[in-house]
Amino acid sequence: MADEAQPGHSVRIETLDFEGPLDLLVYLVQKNEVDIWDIPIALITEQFLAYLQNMSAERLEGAGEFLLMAATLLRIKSQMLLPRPQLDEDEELEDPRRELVLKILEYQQYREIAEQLRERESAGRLVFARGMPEWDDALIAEAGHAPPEPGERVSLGDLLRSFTRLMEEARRDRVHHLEPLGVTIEEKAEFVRERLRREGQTSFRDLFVPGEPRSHWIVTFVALLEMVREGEIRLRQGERFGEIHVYAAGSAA
Amino acid sequence: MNGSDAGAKQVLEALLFAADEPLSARRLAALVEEITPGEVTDLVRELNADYLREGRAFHVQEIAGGYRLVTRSEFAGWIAGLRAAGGSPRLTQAALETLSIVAYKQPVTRTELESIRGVAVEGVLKTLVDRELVRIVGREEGMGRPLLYGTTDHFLEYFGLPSLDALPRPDELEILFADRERQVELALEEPRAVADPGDEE
Amino acid sequence: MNGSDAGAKQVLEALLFAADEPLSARRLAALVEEITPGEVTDLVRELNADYLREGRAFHVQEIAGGYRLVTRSEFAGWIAGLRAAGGSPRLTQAALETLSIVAYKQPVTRTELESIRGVAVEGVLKTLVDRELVRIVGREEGMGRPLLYGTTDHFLEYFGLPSLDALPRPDELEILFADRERQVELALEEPRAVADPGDEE
Repeated sequence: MADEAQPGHSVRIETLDFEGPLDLLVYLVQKNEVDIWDIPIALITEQFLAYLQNMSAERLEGAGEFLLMAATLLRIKSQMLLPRPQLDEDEELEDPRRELVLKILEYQQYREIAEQLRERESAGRLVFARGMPEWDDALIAEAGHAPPEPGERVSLGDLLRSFTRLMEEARRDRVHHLEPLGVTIEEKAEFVRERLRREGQTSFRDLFVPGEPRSHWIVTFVALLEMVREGEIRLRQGERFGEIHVYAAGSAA
Repeated sequence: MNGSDAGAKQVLEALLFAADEPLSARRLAALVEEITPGEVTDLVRELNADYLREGRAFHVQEIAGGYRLVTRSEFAGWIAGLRAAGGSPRLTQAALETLSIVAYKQPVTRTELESIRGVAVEGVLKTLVDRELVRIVGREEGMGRPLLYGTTDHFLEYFGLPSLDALPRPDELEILFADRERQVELALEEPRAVADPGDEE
Repeated sequence: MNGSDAGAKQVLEALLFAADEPLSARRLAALVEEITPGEVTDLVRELNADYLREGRAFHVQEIAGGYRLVTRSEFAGWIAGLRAAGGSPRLTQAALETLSIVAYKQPVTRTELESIRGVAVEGVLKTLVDRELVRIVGREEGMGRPLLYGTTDHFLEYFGLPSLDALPRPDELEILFADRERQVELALEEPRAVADPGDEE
């Protein structure tokens, strides 16, 4: 992938960090000062892709969401290029950009609220309530009442966390006694390569061998992430949460 | 004001002073005894007038459906020196955005939050539940019965809000929506079926 | 008293109000800045005279180690009411852990609880039953017919849950509370959507 920024309309945005693809789109719309109801989709798509190409490897974790949006932009762009069909008088042509625009606007609205909450958070940090006045307990006892029971104040979050921790401890104990890790990322990468050499492609799910320790699955997963980052393999998915397919980067998908 | 009124006001002050959470007018009325929640509200107003006149460094704040005593903001600098360790860290942008959606769309599922923000929110949701800004309020009817999330009283406290109605409104955008796309506004306000806890037992 | 003194007195009051431990005259002087410990002592005396004149429900108390603001003793009865009636609920860590297992594993025997926690739970269980968070729900079939424990309606109230059904399932818990390592594992089970933009150009 080229390190240089894209020429032409490209805006220099590679140093900025975005919360997600919608955050990036809002930025591009504002930066280019375009009408939200008439977004120049080709321009925005080009800049969006330029950002993706400059995205650092550490951010690969969230790249799936950006890639999904890139695919959406490209689809809209191609729909915009299609010749407009003849319509009856009472029929209205749906703008291919409409759904995306509504999404951007809705997101933008919540971002605006978030900003106002940020101001309130800052204001709230300037006032201080009184801490727990423990010294009143002696007075209360003097007045003939039992002082409150000591202990931590608990919430549902505390309860859930407590249970999760207990279960994790139980699980960790078992893992340590029965299952040494015994597999490396490189071994798992080779396993994936071997599968692709033999079958050309494979489903993501099939790479996780049933019955294998969970720890091996993690190693496989990390190996896959590495291979995507290195450009060695590509992942493709028909629909959201659908089956994911793995291809060797060089193969015709 | 007669002597008995003065007594109630003092008791009220003692309670607000000793409490470590906001107290509602109803709860204060029950604790003081022989006064109504309406009278509590009046007395709180009197207390604040007293504090202002006497130049006290604190006042009664209306927050999260109740009242609590807090210092005036101009003393923040000195108190920060006292509490060098600092309070809880500021929320991240991701947390604030997610929280905004929860606040307006509650009860809301994780999937809905992700569809509006366009990114996974599980980590952020964990932080928000950990910090008691968001809580589980039930499950949605239908497929998979996903958990529904809503805001807590601590959310109101944290942002200095007397109630959910006092949430800030993004005016400009609302006007935009009203002019151009009424559908979005409707989508924002769409009501939701919430499992009735009474049915479950 | 001049204007600058009034300012220092207010700052002093704000500090005493917000502190959660007694503050010495020396520490207060350092925090207020540009006044001496001796002046702090004078100002504290002034504050107490103000409080007395204005009929405030609290005053500055001098104890070993410094000064602190406390309510006057005549209000102790009302404050005890505040603590007793629905004051902040408190549970020990041991009680919390045991309760979390009861919630998830119910109906559960004492032996099971002890095998998970690795310690005797008899005392804790008694506390939980006393506090009406846990109740006996029956006896197990078979050998010795041990008692079975479950949660109560008060448990739901206490944690703000609409019903037992709203308690997150173990898989949902992992999303909310798993550590990093476990989250990678989760990602395996619910792969993120990844699309390849290259194809469509």
